[in-house]
Amino acid sequence: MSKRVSNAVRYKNPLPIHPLELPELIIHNPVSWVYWTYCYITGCNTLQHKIHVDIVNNGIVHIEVRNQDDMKYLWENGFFGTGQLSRSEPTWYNHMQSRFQSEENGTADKKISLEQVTKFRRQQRTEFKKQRELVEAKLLNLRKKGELSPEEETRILEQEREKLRKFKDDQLALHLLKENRNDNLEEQERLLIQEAEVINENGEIRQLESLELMPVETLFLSFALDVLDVTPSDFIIKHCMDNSFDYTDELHKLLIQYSAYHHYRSHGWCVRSGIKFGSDYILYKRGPPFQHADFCVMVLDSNCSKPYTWYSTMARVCGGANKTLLLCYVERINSKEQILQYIRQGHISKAFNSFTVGEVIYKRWVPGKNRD
Amino acid sequence: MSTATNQDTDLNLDEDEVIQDWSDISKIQNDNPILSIPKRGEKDYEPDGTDIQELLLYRAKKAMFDTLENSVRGSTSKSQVKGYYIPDKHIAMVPYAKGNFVQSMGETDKDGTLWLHFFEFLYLAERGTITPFWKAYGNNVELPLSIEDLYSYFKTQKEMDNFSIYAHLKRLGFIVRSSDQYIITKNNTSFYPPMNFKSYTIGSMRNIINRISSTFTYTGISLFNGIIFSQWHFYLRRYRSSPDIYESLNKLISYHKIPHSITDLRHEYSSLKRSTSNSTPTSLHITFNIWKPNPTFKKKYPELPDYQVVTYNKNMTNQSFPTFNELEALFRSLDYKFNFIEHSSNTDFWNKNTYNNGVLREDILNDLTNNARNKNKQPKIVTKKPTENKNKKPGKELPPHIQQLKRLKNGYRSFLLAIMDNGIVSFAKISEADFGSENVWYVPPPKGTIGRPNKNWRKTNKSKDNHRKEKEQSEIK
Amino acid sequence: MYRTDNKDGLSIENTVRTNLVHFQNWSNVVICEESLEWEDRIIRLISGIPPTTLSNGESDENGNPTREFLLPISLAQYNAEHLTIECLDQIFDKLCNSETKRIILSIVNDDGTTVFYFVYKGVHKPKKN
Amino acid sequence: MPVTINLICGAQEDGQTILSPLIFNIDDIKKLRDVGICGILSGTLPSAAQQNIFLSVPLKLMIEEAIWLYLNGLAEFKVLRGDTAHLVKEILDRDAHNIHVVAKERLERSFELQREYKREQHRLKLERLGIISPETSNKNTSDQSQNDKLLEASLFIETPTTSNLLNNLHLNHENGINDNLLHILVSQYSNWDNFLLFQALKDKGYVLAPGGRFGGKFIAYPGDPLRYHSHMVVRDALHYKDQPLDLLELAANARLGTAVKKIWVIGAPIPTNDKLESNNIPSKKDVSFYSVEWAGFG
Repeated sequence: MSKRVSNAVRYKNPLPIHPLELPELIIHNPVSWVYWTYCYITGCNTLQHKIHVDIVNNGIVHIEVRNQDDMKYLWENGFFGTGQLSRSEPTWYNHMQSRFQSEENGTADKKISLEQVTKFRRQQRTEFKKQRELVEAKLLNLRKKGELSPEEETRILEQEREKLRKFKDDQLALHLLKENRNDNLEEQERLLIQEAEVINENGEIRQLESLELMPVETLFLSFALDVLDVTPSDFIIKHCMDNSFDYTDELHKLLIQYSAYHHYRSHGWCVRSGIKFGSDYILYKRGPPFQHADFCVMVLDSNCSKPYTWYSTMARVCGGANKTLLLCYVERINSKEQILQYIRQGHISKAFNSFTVGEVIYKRWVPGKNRD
Repeated sequence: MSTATNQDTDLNLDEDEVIQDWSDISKIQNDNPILSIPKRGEKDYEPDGTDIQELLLYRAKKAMFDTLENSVRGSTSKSQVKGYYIPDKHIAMVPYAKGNFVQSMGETDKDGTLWLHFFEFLYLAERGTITPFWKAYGNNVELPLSIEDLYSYFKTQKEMDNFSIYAHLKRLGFIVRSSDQYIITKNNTSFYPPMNFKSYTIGSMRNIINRISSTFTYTGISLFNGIIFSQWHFYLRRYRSSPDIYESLNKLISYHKIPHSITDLRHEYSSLKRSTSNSTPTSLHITFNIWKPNPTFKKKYPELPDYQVVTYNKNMTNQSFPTFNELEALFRSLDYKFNFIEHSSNTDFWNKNTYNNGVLREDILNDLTNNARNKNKQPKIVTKKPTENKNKKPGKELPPHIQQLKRLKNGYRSFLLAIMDNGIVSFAKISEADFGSENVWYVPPPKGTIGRPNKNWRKTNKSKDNHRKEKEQSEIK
Repeated sequence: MYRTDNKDGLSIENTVRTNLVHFQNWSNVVICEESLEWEDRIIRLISGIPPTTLSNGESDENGNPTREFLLPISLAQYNAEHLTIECLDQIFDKLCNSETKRIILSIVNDDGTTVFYFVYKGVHKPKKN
Repeated sequence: MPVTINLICGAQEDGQTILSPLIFNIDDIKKLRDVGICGILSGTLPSAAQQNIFLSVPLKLMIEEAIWLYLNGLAEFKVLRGDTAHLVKEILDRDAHNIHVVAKERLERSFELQREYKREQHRLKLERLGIISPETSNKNTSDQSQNDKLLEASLFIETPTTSNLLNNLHLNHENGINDNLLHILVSQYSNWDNFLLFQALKDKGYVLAPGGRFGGKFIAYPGDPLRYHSHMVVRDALHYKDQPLDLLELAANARLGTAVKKIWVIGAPIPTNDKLESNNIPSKKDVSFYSVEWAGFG
């Protein structure tokens, strides 16, 4: 019970944009009027700061929020994003923290202490520095001889950097192996690597987890709510279209995926990825802590006709998970050229006005259960 | 091979995993009408080379083939009903029809001769209810036909598939009739009132309005989108509640408007009737109307069907699953007991909203009753039945958020897709849905009540549309 | 294998490795040296030892789980890396030894999750129970 | 002795159309079962006509089954071309009276046998009850007409499963199938790649059945489905080189497989360099299979 109450407090706001909280208006008191008006005028729904996102693009775009407070904020205000090392809410850091704490208190059987790791890390740093000095000396030597063109220097520098990096890896692995020869070697090793990566030189836990946003979430947060430090047209043009101006299949897919996402979000659903069910989205009425998702959504182009087995598989998967399969058909009602032009001119809302959704529920039906 | 079990949700207990233990067949022969569905049997994981497994398999096969061999089709000469195939028309006639099937199958002419569609004829022949003959040269030559003969008269795969689906549903006790073919006269049963002159003029007025509004099949594209979806948005507007924010966000993506009520349905119908360009070509159309088993069924004045069936062969390379436009066309062509309408479980309601050949069904039933009374006979058809409210306790409405979830999960108009896969028949229910006219956003409780959130978070979100309904419901309370 | 602070440009192999080490508790996770060039991309397997024996998996004489091989692949909402049967054949041919019966397909999604599926070469029986 | 598969060819505007292959003879069905071809029984079982679990002839074959039987010399096609009804009419025109008489005689013979049998049964029953003594039995004429009436009413008129008439037609007209017809058959309901998958799995000893309800082309059993659970759901054949896996589809099927304990199998015939094959029946080609299931974590 208390958990639900605290959840109700924690997840009070369904969106990262909060409504204005105005003071109470007392009719007979003119001061209260003035104060109210003042609050209204100065008040603003906008976030104090824009949330920073890092966009990693190696063929596939990954959008990450790495600031701890921002991660928490986006999760708590509408369940946006997924912790990369957690089931959904980014809780990895807290797990690590409590694990190390309990180890320090001696409650868990100590496999390795924080100090040990810290010691290794320091050793490692010293050795690494030594190596780096060697490299620098080598370079200096070459330069003095005057045998280097700037291009060559860059090349060698790159080579040496790569070597150093490799040294760092090997060094770490070797050290840990050497120092810990005992019965349960493998387990030790695992923990050592894991923890060595987790603890920094000052003995603090490093945050390895970031909150990853789906492209549609990123669009929603930047375009509809304007809480990210990326603009929607930049995001679409630079990251999703690779600056090309063709109406590609990929662009079309992104646009219809977003149309569906926005449609459900804006009617109050908490929309999350349905990858585990092989579907595009699942819909929660409020959010994961409150109840199971009731719907699985597949987003389809309105002209789409899949092989029958596709529908049959999806209906079975959903049926097995007690969810209703919703086929969300998105229809393009403006020409491709027109939409491209809207995007180019930064009229993102007009681009999305060019889509309309229609919905169909697909359910297996058993005659014997529907006879009487 | 396929069956109806009530184990739908449990994937492990699916149709094909219900072991076909043919030794159980004795339990379900015709004289024992209560079907005992064989238990989920103990099948093995894989062949293990043991004798006992061999023996079990041998027995299973033997039981199956013994049953097939001993199950002979036909009837005694006393109960024999002769049916005659008419090749030119690909139908059959039964001059002296008797038996339960007459009530719901075929068409009976003034002389009492029963005319059957080919699929009905074959179905009855296959169960041994009628004896099929080829009749030539008047009554002089009667050639008895075999099942193999009859199958060779199928013209297309579609026809053969339709037959299998028909037989599948019939065996389960449904009343099934063709929705698009007729032999003698087309008995038309419709939810929609006929278009007479008067309603035509009214209709055409309405039509103009509809045409204007149908330009916007998609609802409310706001002119203010430009502001809402700009970086100035939250500087220019002040939102005092989350619902307000949602309201402005949900103007972006338009959605298809679909009928939710009787009025909506009739509007759509009358506007579609007049616009000719509206029939989207589709390979699929409604093939069967089906009714749940009903002893008072009248084939001349049927009620609206409980379901409508579209048949589909998943393996035919020239058939493909309908696209959204084709699905829409199918939804628009539906004419059945729209079970999403309120009171849809009420017989009287449907008698007031069904037209048999253009005449209100209620009037037909009254006439029949009166005629019967005049002749001092028992009324044949009971007009006033106690309202069927099996599952609903009157006066106990479900809370709004549950009602909403039901609407969302069941959708609106629906048809059954019967899928044929090489002799295996299965079904899917395909429904129109409308998430665009429902809002499920969370309304935070007013300040100070956070400690007791339960009461308030039931009262979800209201779009203006829903507001009225929910108000009514709270008044009922 | 050490992870730098600069996360940009992280390879998909590293993403899978991090997931295995820090979320799934695998040990000895390494990115394999052998690589296969396939349609403008370089395919590398990842190998490691799961914390407990996986289903249908094998264990050594001490009952400890044996090494598994993983194939990383990206999936996004609006595009995905291609994986054909031909490509799988090549991977088993070039990147696996002849005893490898299965690899674990590791799908890295653009929603922050990685999901894992066994892919057996040839026709394989399902779990008995 | 190969079994007989009925192939009804309808004529449609846009060329030839062939209906699902059917088998009516129960002995044939038995033979097929022993080589792992099960088909699907699809006709009403007259003794239990109100259910769909146990059905009777005709047996519907998957196209792949029919082709496999044919190519392995286990079946021949009885091709019923065009409008059989039309042919029946021709025969009747020629020989109506005779056929009528023969049919009538056959029925009368069956009746005579039944009468004899039933009288005998009746007599034995009376004897057992001690109502009559064995000597007098046949001479007792009281109630005879009443009994006869009952007896006549209870005579059984069978609707036969198989047709004599069609056998005649078949013999008189075109016999067998040609490559062209085979190609039409395959392209109408499936494709050669699916057949190659079917064949490869059949060679591995699997028994296959239609898999639409499980989201696949086939489901495969390790032996007779009467005795064994199915092991896998087989997807429609993929194209070896240029049909990438749909990863969402994979995720869905893997999840489904876990729930129903069936592994998801995908396969593609490996293309050969033989450029001439396109017109012939690609009867043997290696198929590369993969089996997919959820790994149990992540």
